[in-house]
Amino acid sequence: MSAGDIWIVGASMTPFGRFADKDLVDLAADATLDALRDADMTMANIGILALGNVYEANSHNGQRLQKQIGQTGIPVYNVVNACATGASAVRIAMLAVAAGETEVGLAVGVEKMGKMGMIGGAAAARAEKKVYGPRGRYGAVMKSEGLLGTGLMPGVFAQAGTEYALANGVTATQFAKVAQKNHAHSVLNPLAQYRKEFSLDEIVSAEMISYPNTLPMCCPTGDGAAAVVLVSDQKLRTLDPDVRRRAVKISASIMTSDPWTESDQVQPDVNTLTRMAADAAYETAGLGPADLDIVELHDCFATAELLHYDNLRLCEPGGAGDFIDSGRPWRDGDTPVNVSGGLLSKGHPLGATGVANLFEVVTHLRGEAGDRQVEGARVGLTHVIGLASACAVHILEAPAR
Amino acid sequence: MSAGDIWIVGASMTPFGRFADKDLVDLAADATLDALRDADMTMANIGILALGNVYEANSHNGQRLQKQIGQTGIPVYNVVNACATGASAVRIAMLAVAAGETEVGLAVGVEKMGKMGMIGGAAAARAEKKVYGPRGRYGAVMKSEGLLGTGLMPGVFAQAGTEYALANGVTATQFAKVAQKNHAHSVLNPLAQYRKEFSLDEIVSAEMISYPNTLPMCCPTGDGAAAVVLVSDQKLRTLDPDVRRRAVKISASIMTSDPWTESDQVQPDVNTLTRMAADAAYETAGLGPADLDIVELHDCFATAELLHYDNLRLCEPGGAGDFIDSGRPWRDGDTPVNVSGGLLSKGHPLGATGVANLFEVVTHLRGEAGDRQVEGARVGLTHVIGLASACAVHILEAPAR
Amino acid sequence: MPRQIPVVEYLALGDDPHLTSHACRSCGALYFDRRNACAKCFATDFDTTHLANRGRVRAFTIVGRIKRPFVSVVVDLEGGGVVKANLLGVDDPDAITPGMPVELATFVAGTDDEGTEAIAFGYRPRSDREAQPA
Amino acid sequence: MPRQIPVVEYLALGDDPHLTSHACRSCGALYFDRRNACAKCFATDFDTTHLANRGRVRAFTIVGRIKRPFVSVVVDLEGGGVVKANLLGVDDPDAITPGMPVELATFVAGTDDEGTEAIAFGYRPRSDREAQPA
Ligand SMILES: [Zn+2]
Ligand SMILES: [Zn+2]
Repeated sequence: MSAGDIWIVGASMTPFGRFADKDLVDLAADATLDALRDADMTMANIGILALGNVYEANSHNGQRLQKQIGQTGIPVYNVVNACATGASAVRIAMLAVAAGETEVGLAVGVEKMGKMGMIGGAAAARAEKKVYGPRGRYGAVMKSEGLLGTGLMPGVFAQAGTEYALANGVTATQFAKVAQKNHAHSVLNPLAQYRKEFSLDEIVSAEMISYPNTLPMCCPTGDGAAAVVLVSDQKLRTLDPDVRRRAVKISASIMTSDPWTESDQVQPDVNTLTRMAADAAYETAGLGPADLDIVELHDCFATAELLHYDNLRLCEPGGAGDFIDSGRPWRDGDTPVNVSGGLLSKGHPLGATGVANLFEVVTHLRGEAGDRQVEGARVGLTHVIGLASACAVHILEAPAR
Repeated sequence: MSAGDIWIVGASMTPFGRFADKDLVDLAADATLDALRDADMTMANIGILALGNVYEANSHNGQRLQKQIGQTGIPVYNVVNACATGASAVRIAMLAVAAGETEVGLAVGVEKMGKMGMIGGAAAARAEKKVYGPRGRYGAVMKSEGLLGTGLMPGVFAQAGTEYALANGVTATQFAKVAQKNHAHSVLNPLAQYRKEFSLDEIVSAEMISYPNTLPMCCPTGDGAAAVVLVSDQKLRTLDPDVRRRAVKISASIMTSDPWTESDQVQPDVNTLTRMAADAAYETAGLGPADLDIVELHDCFATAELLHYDNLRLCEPGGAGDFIDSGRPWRDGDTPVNVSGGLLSKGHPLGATGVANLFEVVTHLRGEAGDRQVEGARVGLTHVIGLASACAVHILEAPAR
Repeated sequence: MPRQIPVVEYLALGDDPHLTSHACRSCGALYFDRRNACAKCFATDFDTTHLANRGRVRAFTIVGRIKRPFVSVVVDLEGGGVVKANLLGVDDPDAITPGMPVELATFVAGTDDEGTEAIAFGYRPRSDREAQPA
Repeated sequence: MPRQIPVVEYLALGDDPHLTSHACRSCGALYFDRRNACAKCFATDFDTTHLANRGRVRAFTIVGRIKRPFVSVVVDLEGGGVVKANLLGVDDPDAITPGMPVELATFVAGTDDEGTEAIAFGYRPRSDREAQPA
């Protein structure tokens, strides 16, 4: 990255949920206009727009958004990287600022999923073949889901969880405690899709989706958008003191993909790329896990969050089960994780997620998180991972006060 | 952009056409492996991958490609920007190099369209409504195509052409001459989808698709991929003399979107953003239209090419009709345009197009274009435009010899 | 008379069929669609404006390769506004001249299962005195 | 006996059903799918390798919310290779222990309209002496 730091001066997210009366552009426009207001800017100030969206990736939503809120001729990039889509949009806006192409970048993540059921939980319907014949890269004669194990998201993250559990002695109840925590956290977040507490017993005994994850241990689908406005050091100095005072520094922004491992050829490896990204982010920021006051990590399933305690070095190696037992990742613990309610309860409109977690941490670092505020938060980390694989880790710091 | 220049040290494209026995990843892998060979590199050298694809934009083709040719953990961005998708991938790889995140970037564009018929030429089938009710942002009760004019690509570019024709007195025959030229050029290009010459009479009297464009005045759909390897100044200095000797400098790389105009609210304005991009590119490169030895511009329809003579300042204002009559854009003219055969005859696999035009110009600037070589070419320009709107213009220069 | 409904909300029916538009209160930019903001000046307040029925052809095409070819035109309206629609009663491209004067006309585009007629609009050439190219 | 076809090309049928894999000639990395190159070392030449039928469970899940829940496992094969398949004959998660030894088994997954049987594979627990966790 070039000389100066890059700062977030505007951040916003819509409530997450199901909004039948809003189209994708309405959601994106709501978040964007609010982020611009937050930055005390208009579209006239913006030099690049990066828009992340998964399900309608080739509908050119960046340009659709411009047509509704401001056509100024700037470069627009539509980007998609599974559940890391929003974070990828942020990184592209950052790259343009770091490359000196502009001093002000806008990144927007949006998803309009409606009620699609479980994320990645349903295979596409296919016409039944009458005569077997090999197809595709595996020469498959029929669909492999359910026949040669499972490759759907709930199964992938469940198996990633049991791999860790078999190696480190984690119990199904310990996984359930993750969901208990995040649902409890969400009660304080007015932007969350669900705001309902569950007892550990309710979670353990709920419908089994993919062992060990029961229904409240799986994130819902939903609609939502989030946006951030980024500026260079140089630009920051020219802004109003009220904007500067609330600016949050991006101390590290790292993206990785899945490096070759023996097992990732049959089951995505969600650990290695997260570890690579986290380690690089800590090194770039000159900070370590002990410095974090707040963490928003990618709890698409309860098993995933537990793994990432270890991948992000929040706990001792192999000690993620003990970590959740200790209460340390609760809002009043020493390493609050997913105070927003996380994907499990705040919701997971795919394209929005990697921008919304920046909004959450920014809001705490500004001391503006209301009832859910982590008091005195100065350093925060965000993490997302999408399959097939992209991982992004950001470390943010509050400005000197 | 940061201090140093950025260079293309590897470039490749697959033949364009219809390849039933290759999947999307095969095409991308073919182009990428060949571009890496051309740069005397492997995936181990690459610090960022940007992949452009339109029709399967949310299939995470960048990561699918990595899984087939090299998983090294680097950041991957999947990008989509209609017909400017490939160029957008190139720009993202450039941004990462310019931002100093890596010294070597890889951009790949790929499309597997098969025989889809005319690009954008068919409306999606819908269930017939039994009871009229307003829907969407225009409160439409039925589909507007054919009822309130046409919004499909052939119609959009036809109307853009007649707007110019009505204002400047261009004839249907002059538009047809563009197609005559590009089909004639393609005969010399072994990578072109079609390599058949047409007489002007054959073109004018062919089936009318959207007046004034007849069938040979419209680009076909097809499959194909292209890839480029980019390096920083600093990296270039460390490379083998044989690689350095063939390196091509990116003297300008500009992307724009559609700024507000009164008419673009009902009919995409393909002119304004092209003019903005071209003017900015000339200024950045310190070069003008008279310096260009070769131009590859976005001739999705014959009418489009004629407009862009004017938009790219290749002719006098309003003089695009005279320009094609003069023979100047022919391969042996003073401003050869679409020597490759252009989209009209070389083909237009959407995601590949904006990378393939760089390959074409690079190949001429290296003096390696074989039968179709523009002798002594030193400076070239590439142009793509996608709707809804993104335009990219690159100016490339041969290294000093 | 059967119930009638316009094919798009920006077509006003009644005794004097005409197009309406959202006009930005700040800069006057015109839009036919539901808006989040003004794409020209970023303001968010709009008035509803009555557009003129007369205008001049800015661009056209004749769409072929379909059962019933049609002429599509982009029309610059008198007093402001640009609209796209079909050109009615013309099928020869050579009959379309620069700045050709046209006037709005409505027609029944279809009838639904409850007997409601969908009313569409297009433009017809006009040949009165004012219609000479400027 | 009806004609049989494996459900995937990397399952070899016959007297000794087993899995095969493409092994990179340069680095030995194993792949079940048709390859463009080696994702580990970028080489492009591959041999076909016969994989072991025995292995140990690395990971599992039980997929619910469907008509017939099934157990999916990731298995580390003896001598190298990792594969995903169903675990057969087990439905209690508590019965799955770290490094649980398993062995390949084949079964008929379906029959097409020409009577051809599609043969799939899965893994069954094994309990012989060698099977004690290492
Ligand atoms: Zn306005
Ligand atoms: Zn290898």
